[in-house]
Amino acid sequence: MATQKTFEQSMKLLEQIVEQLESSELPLEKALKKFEEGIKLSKYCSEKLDEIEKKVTILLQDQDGNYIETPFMSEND
Amino acid sequence: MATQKTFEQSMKLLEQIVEQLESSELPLEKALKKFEEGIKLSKYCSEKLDEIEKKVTILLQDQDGNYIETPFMSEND
Amino acid sequence: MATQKTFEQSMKLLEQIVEQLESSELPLEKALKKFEEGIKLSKYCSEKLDEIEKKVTILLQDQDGNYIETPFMSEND
Amino acid sequence: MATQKTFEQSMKLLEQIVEQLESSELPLEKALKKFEEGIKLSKYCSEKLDEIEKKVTILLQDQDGNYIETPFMSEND
Amino acid sequence: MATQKTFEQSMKLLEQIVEQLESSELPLEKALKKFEEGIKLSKYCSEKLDEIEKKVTILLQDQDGNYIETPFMSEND
Amino acid sequence: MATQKTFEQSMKLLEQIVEQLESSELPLEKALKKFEEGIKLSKYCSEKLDEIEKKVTILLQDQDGNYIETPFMSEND
Amino acid sequence: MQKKIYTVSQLTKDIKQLLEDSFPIIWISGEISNFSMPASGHYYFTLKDSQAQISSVMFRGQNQHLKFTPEHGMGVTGLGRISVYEPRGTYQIIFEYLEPKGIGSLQIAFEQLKKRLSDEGLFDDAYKKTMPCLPGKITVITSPSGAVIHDIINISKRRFANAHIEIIPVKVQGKGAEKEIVSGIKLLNTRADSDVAILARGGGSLEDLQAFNSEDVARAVFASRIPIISAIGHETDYTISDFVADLRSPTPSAAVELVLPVKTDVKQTIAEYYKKLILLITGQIESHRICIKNMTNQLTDPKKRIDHLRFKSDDFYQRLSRIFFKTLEQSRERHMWRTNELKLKNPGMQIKNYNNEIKRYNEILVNSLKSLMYTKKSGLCVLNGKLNVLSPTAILDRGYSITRTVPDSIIVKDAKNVSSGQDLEILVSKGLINCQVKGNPQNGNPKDL
Repeated sequence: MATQKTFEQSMKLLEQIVEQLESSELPLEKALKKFEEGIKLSKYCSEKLDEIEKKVTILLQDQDGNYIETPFMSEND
Repeated sequence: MATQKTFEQSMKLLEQIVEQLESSELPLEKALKKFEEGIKLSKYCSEKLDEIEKKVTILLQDQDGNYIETPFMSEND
Repeated sequence: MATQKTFEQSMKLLEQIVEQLESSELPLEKALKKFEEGIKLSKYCSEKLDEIEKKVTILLQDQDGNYIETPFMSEND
Repeated sequence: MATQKTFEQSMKLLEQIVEQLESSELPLEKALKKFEEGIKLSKYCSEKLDEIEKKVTILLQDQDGNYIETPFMSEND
Repeated sequence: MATQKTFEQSMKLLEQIVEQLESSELPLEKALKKFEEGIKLSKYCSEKLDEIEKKVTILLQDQDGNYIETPFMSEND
Repeated sequence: MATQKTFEQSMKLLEQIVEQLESSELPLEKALKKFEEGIKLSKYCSEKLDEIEKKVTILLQDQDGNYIETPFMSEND
Repeated sequence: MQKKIYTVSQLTKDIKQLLEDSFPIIWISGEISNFSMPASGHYYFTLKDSQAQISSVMFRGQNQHLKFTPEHGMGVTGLGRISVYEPRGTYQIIFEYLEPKGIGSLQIAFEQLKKRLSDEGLFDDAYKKTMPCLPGKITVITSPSGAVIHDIINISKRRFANAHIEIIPVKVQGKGAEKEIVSGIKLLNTRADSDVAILARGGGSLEDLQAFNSEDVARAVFASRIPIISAIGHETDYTISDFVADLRSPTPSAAVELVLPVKTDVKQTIAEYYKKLILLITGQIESHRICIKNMTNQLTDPKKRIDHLRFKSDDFYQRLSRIFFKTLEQSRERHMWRTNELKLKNPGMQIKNYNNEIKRYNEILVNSLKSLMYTKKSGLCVLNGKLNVLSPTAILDRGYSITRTVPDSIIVKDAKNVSSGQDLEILVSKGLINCQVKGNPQNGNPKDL
């Protein structure tokens, strides 16, 4: 998906939304939209973190359990 | 519907109607018309608020509870 | 008497009749006719008031109870 | 005597007759005739008044039944 | 003598007869005649009066019984 | 001799990765990748240490003049 | 023949060339006097004997390697070259090497070989190979007997228990040692399965270490593709091999330390990196989490606004209803007031007035007629009375009577006027007598009667 933003972009967006909501008196409907967007971004970022944390956990389990053959393969591919 | 006013516009209109009714003594029928209009606006605003509050509540519940698959899909559609 | 008259117009007419009855010594039959007219106007106004009150009551009940779909339709019709 | 006469005309006539009878000494037969005429007029006027009074009473009662019961009774009693 | 005479004419005649009887020494026959005539006139007038009284009573009773009771009766009784 | 090279490179890389993660605020996704790489490197290096076979040998020439690696018994052992 | 005239510079240049070409490098011996060492670290002194003296210098780069410090009055033998310093027109010897007087030819040979190899560049750092940080296999070229190999094995075990050590046994002194060392190094490179080699020998005299000062060994070391550490003799002993080797170790045991890491240290380093990696990534995740949480908390804004707007909207609604009901109430009051007014203005009063009027008229009518009737009645009564008084029949009461013909009612005054049988009526006081004439009436005067 082309619009799949990175975590950092999402965080930046979330920050902007927080600032917008904080600073300017947005019309209610717009504020709702922004809020909705913010919640979605927050969720998205949170999930992304979960995902990454899970990945980290798996990596660490692998470390203790399984054997990894070629550490540089991934880099060269 | 083209005349679907925003919440802010509706509130402004409602305020103007209240002020008109308060400041000047209108003939009964005119007052009725204004009153009717005002009640409709008030109803509209009230419902809009309910709607928005519901949305916010759902969003907040979602945040704590459920999983949302594609946070940016809805935006692009 | 046409029913198209507004409450205010009817009240004005009623006032005129009262004045006529007050000021000039009308022949009895004319006075009776005026009086009759006045009573009818008064009745009409009274009904008009009841009607408006009923309308308002319904409007206010609607507000608390039922849902109204398109608040601005009536204004555009 | 034609019934086309208005109440006021009848009263006028009655007054004239009364004056004639009162002021000058009429021949008996003429006086009787005048008397007869006067009584008839008086009867006619009286009936007319009753009729009007009834109408007024009905109008007043019609207005809303109990509002003012019998405006004349109290005054005449 | 015709009955077309009015009450007043009859009274006048009666009066003349009385005067004639009073003033001149009429031969008995004439006097008797006059006298007879006078009696007749008197009777006529009296009847006339009764007749009128009756008529009035009827007129007044006609009116509606109680309004004017019977102004003549009471006095004549 | 190849393994010796990669061990060295791996250690160097591992050190660099740690430094990168330490010094700069890498985007999360990149940081994860670096982390993954680092974990793999650390695993790899750790394994490499144990991979070396413990032995003390001596090269002795057989009758044909070929050198044969044979266990060396230290006098002190 | 034309006279050649030199400039000072030309002459000095020619002298410089002459001197420096004639004495490129020479051994010279003499006695040191006026020795000084300024901050630069170079040695300045005069070398003299009983008849002559020459200015001398030994630069820091060279004097560092001296195993002794020169002093005033010391007899020395040194290797140097003549150098002319043109700006001052002086010459001096620049020493490469110095040693106390009385050293043997072995030493001289050593120095000469060292010098040669050095000039060839065999000692250059550019050729020095780097040591592996974790050698998979270490070859030790040394004597399989003796303390050296045991020390090496023991230290290796201590540092890296599972180290792979291979020994290429060689003679390290005496006849044939040179050859064996050279072929050992060649064997090392032929097999090419080691990561590093240690060329080792215990301490000994210059003669004992002779094999390691040989040119063949030096060249074999230089030629090796596998890095070689030299670990020969004691810390103070230098051999040519030491200079050529990729790394010089002061002692054989120190060579192991140079080439073999302590396994637990490496393990610890890796573990530290590993820990740091986890710490860093989890730290980053955690800080992002906190950041998200903070931002999300800051997001819960609209509810407050909704509450506020609801208040506002409700207020409008209430005001609206209040005002409108007030308007309605006022309209009702207005209407009621007007209606009352209307009712008060009803035609009742008029009707009452008319009624009174009619009543009055009726009374007048009746009274008028009554009085008229009364007048008429009384008039009639008077006339009746008078008439009665004047009645001609009044005299009848006194006994008179009146006789009249019937039906003509002619009063009979003369009897002649009647005929027999004629009907007459006689009026008396009370009543009327009907009668018939019986006979012929007589004429006469009533007076006759």
